[in-house]
Amino acid sequence: MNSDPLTGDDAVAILPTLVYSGRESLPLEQCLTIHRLMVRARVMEERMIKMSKSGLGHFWIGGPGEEAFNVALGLQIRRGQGPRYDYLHLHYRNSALMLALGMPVIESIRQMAMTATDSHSLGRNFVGHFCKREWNVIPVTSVIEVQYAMAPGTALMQKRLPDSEGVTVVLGGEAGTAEGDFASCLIWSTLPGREVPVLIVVTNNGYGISTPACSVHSERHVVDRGIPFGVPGEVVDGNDPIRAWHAVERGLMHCRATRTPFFLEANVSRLFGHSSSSGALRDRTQEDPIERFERILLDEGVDRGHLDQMHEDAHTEVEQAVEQALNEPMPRPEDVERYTYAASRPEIDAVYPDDYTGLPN
Amino acid sequence: MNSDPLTGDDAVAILPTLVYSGRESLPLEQCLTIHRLMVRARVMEERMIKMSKSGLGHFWIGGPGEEAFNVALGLQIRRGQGPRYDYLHLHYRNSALMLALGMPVIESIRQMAMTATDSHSLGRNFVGHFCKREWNVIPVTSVIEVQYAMAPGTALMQKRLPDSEGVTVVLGGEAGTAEGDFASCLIWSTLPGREVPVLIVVTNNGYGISTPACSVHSERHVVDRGIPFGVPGEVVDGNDPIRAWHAVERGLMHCRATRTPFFLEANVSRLFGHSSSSGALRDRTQEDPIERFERILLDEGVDRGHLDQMHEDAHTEVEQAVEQALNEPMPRPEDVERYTYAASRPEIDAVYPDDYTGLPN
Amino acid sequence: MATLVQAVRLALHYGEEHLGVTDVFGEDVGPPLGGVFTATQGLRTAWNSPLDERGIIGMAMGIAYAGGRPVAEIQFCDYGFNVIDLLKVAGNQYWAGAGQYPLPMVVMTPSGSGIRGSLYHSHSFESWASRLPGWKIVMPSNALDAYGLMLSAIEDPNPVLVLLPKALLRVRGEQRLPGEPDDENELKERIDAPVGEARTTWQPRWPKMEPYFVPIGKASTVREGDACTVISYGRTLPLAVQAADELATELGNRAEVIDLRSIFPYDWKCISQSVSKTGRLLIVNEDTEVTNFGEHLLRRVIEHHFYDLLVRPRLLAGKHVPGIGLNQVYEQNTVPQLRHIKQAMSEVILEQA
Amino acid sequence: MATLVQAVRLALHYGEEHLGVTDVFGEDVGPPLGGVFTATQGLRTAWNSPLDERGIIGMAMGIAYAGGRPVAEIQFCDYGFNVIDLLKVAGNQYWAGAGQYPLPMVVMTPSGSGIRGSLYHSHSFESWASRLPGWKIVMPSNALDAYGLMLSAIEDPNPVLVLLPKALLRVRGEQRLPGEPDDENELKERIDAPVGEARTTWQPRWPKMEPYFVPIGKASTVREGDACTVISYGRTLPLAVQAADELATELGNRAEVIDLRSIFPYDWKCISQSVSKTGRLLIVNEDTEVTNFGEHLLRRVIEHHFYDLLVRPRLLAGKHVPGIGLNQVYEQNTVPQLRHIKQAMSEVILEQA
Ligand SMILES: Cc1ncc(C[n+]2csc(CCOP(=O)(O)OP(=O)(O)O)c2C)c(N)n1
Ligand SMILES: Cc1ncc(C[n+]2csc(CCOP(=O)(O)OP(=O)(O)O)c2C)c(N)n1
Ligand SMILES: [Mg+2]
Ligand SMILES: [Mg+2]
Repeated sequence: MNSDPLTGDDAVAILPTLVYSGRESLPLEQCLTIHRLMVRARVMEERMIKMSKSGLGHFWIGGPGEEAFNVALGLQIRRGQGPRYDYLHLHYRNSALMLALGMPVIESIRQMAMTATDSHSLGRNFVGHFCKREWNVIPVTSVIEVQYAMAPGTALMQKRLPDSEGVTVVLGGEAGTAEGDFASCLIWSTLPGREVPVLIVVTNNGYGISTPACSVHSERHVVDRGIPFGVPGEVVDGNDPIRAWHAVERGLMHCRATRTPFFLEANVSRLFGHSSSSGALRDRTQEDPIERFERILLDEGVDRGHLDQMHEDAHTEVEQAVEQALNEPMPRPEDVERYTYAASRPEIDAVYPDDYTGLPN
Repeated sequence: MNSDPLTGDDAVAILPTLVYSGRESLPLEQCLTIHRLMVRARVMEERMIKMSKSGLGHFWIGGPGEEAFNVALGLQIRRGQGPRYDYLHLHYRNSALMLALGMPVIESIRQMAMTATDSHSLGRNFVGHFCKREWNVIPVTSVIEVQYAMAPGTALMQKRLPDSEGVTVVLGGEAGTAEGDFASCLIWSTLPGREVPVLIVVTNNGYGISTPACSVHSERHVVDRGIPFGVPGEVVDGNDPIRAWHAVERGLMHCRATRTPFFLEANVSRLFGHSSSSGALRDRTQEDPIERFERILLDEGVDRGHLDQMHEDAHTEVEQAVEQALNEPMPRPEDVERYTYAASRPEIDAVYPDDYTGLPN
Repeated sequence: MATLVQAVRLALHYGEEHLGVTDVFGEDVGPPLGGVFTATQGLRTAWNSPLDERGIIGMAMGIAYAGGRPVAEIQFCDYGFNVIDLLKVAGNQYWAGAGQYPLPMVVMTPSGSGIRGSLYHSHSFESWASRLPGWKIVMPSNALDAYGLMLSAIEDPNPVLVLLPKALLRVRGEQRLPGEPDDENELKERIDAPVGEARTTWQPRWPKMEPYFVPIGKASTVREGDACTVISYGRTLPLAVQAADELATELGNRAEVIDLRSIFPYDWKCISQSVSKTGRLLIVNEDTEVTNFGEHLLRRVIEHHFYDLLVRPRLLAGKHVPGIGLNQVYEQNTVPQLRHIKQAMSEVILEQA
Repeated sequence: MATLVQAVRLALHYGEEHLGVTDVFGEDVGPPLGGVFTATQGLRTAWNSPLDERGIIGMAMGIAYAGGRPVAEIQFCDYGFNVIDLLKVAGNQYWAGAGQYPLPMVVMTPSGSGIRGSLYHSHSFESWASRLPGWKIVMPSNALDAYGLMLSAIEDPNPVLVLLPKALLRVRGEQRLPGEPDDENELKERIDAPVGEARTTWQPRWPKMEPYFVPIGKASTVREGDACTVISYGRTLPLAVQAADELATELGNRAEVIDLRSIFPYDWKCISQSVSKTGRLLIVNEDTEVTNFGEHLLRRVIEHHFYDLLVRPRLLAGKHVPGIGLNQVYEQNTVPQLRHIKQAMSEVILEQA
């Protein structure tokens, strides 16, 4: 019996085999870790969809369908605070990545429930809009693509550190690449002699809300956008955690070692449509990366019972988290102005040396 | 004796030869037309630089060094009003193009002198900021790159016209391509099944004000930016009017015939620095396209005297224009609010059915 | 009766058929969705754009230059802030070119709070928009006005921005649009796209709409009174009306409530006459309170009616904070709600002159 | 004495050496030019960016997130309008993340008219900027304030926007900056880059500057008086002072002139006390007059001092037109000039209470 490398929990008996996808493989133990994280993410998201429908939240958006890629990426992030660690400029479909980093489920649920204990935003932001400074997670904004304009900045600071392998990872959808900020990211990451270590990720789910990607993209692959700037890239089946793992590894390695950018495009699914605004109904035409991965694991001899147990455990964990979160305090009226300004000093700011206190008086 | 095909003026005896640049050539007659236009543009710009220095204007910016390319382009434009004719989204270095279209010198001088007779802007805009609706010349703005966001729009209307060969031409410098609008132009010009006939031109003079292009561009050629979008392109020596002519011809032909975009990058000179703000001093390190062309023409047997005559004629023409413009009326205080709103109707706008008349009252 | 968003759709349809509209476009504006609020379902000229607001405004300008009549949508006004420069340019092209190029383009965008939109779907836009010379800006608060102002926006040869109050989009009007069928279910059946499979083959069966223009720059006095003047528009307008009605019952004092409808140009005559009559003024909107369009109106009133005012005039607006949080405690305490409006109104009415 | 732009440069140098500034960057900010107004010549950390304002602001945010202290320049505020969304985001990140990420970044940009800048080099920015909650915004009108406000901007852990009046950049201060050499030629020789060839090898010889902080939110009363209160900043401030001085001589009435210096937060105490004393108010700026920051100040004054005002308070601002034309007849008749300010001031002073 080994224990889960991430959580220390006891896990199933480990079969000392490699699981293959084409020529690439991962140890089964690792596959089970990945699977467990994918399932936890899924169960959590599905529960949050339910919350949005039962009035325990106003809006849902998230990452069901992107678990394979997000877990593969999350597990390879060097987590910590400051430029020696990796920076994460996420968008709103990265809950599985956050769980892979080690975020407890309840952190997401709290944001969904808009509690005062929501550490990401004090009940202010939509679910999936993470912010976690101790892990270099930059606040997610709903404004599409602005994260791509910021990413070269954190990467520049990382590049300047001697002997550092910290890199910046920026993620967004394929439709968003039409915004100028995406081009800015390519330009600012490749200034001659001042290239910076950014892993530029585009998760391509084939849609921007209702608009099919094929109707607005003339590029064969979005990753071709890197060609003029000499940014190497790769398109990966993001629904396959084994291939995703290695593509991410190559991309991160490139950035860590060469201190220059790499572009990764991951084809992923969108299992519940765009968001609760479009109904958050299960879309059966989309491939489910968990079902697919489970078929592979079953083929490798993993017990159906083990897989089912993961789902059950996740449900239990998520239900407990929901129950707990719903009993936590809510933000109060006086929170409206809180955290508008970071504390300065009276010699520097005579009006707001501490926080915002309403119009000057 | 032939006469100048553009102006109808008598010209020198025409030697029935072709002038070659590498494998490409143009009839000598046409070369002399081009030369004359280049010279007129240069003399006009130099005179306007002088005006800016002697206080007869506040600011100068313009196109000395870009005459070869601009004339080659201007002479191939289908001039007129409305989508059957070509649309021109210019920047501020296209005076030679405007002269090639047939603009009288005095129109530029008037803008430099900020007279009320300045038809482009009523003495409002900087020199070189042309606007001429009867020739589809969209108002030039100093705001870099916005013209690239607008160009697909005029081209879309052209594409919809049956049996039309009208195309849209958009121009700007290489530094400006870092703005997102440049990427937008590529994206919106190539929407699958909705490609539009835009000739996307970048005149690469190697600088954005003081910043060397090589310090901020990782692309080998700016024209490579078209690759991901499948936009065919070409880099041309824009200081060679013969090569420029044919490159423009290929580009325009492509757009006219296929109703899809083409990308042309022209390497050009910047003979007087960025603008009068940087002194407008002659930069002797830069190749002068007129001197170069004159060497070729002399080699072909053209009379030095003829070339000199062109300069002399241009000086005379420009001096007369300056003299006239300076005697023309200036805008008046009541012009401040004029042309804020186009005339509507009282049933549609109860406050400003005609033009702006100050705050509502 | 048609909802506000149905009225917009009917106006766009009328615009396509009779006023020369050539393109209705923006993110998710075309089939299958027809706009995130359904404003553009079934329209003949509607198409989906790339996710690029700068491209959208640029494209609209280009279309307008070349003789088209575009109506472009910014999906939420919250996403229009990366294109203020192009909006400024669109507003100045007629002026810059000394009257050569009018730019007949319409931009429509949902504005304001009230849909639990959190930080990035709760912005107001009218104060920003009012700083764009060369633009006309309207903001209807009911279906009929939305229909009439949209038609005027399309007809006007200048750039016109139509701000649609997010919170009121699904509110039914109280007056029939000219041409609207009597039965609202019939309307729905004819022009609302069905959900699911049926949508792919669906075609709208448009009622025969008639022209109806609400002039830009014309306010509407929705309650007459002499106890005070209340100026509002958008989401806060119906709340102001409700507050006025409640106070009329409770205090017996009738406030005059003006639906401004046009942000620029605004109906100065209407404001001026009402303030002259009442001597008391309350301006209500939900945009942030520093450099707020209501402050402009207040300044104009001070300029012309300082000595006519019986008591201190007031502005009730949104707080100057970085955003509106999702938990409703934020929205309730950030932008004016019924209770705030009623409170402010009764203070203005009751203050001793 | 140092010019305003030299003071900015000296402050940035002090910031690099003592306050942890890691990057001074923007279009043409690095060698050889050192900024189109020379504000960044010779600075150790100055570098040239691509021509992309969105990239500039994004980069500054990224640097600040990762522990750097960036000072980014937008070459002219006229070119900041395509990045309002990112400025908004920068202003809300601390709030959005519930206090996790302070964003210590400075953006500086020349603002206002007065350099014959035509349509796109004459914009004012303070009214726009004042609508960005989470930002602090300052606008010095002389060299010493520029030095002291720039140092405060760098020290403050929040995003701070430094608006530099275009028209005053080359104006010499009347007070010595702490550390500035006595002889202005010496200063020039030490810190102004030579023209031509010499520039390529030139190194500045920085004087040993000393710290000096002008607190953000602190106005400066530059003329005391009780005939009226005049609030201004930037280009119009020295004109207001001159007008006040001339009127003091001509009429014998002394206006109190307040240089606001900080747009947000502003020094309400100073304004309030002065208005309480004088009962007369004139606000002067050159931004366009619809939804103008001066209208906000006027609203605050109305809110707190309506019954203290002896005569109608006034705002003198720029006209609501699409641009400022190049021919000086436009500028002279679009934004307040000395004669307009003097006229308005004498009206406020002389109006019968
Ligand atoms: C600047 C901006 N414009 C528009 C929107 C509205 N919007 C939210 S998500 C979305 C589609 C995004 O598609 P994509 O980038 O492919 O990401 P996906 O949701 O498919 O993962 C749009 C248009 C926005 N949030 N921000
Ligand atoms: C949006 C914007 N940012 C900055 C400027 C200031 N500016 C004017 S010209 C220029 C350089 C342009 O370089 P390039 O695009 O190569 O054109 P060139 O002048 O070399 O022909 C800059 C930065 C501007 N006009 N617009
Ligand atoms: Mg997508
Ligand atoms: Mg250039």
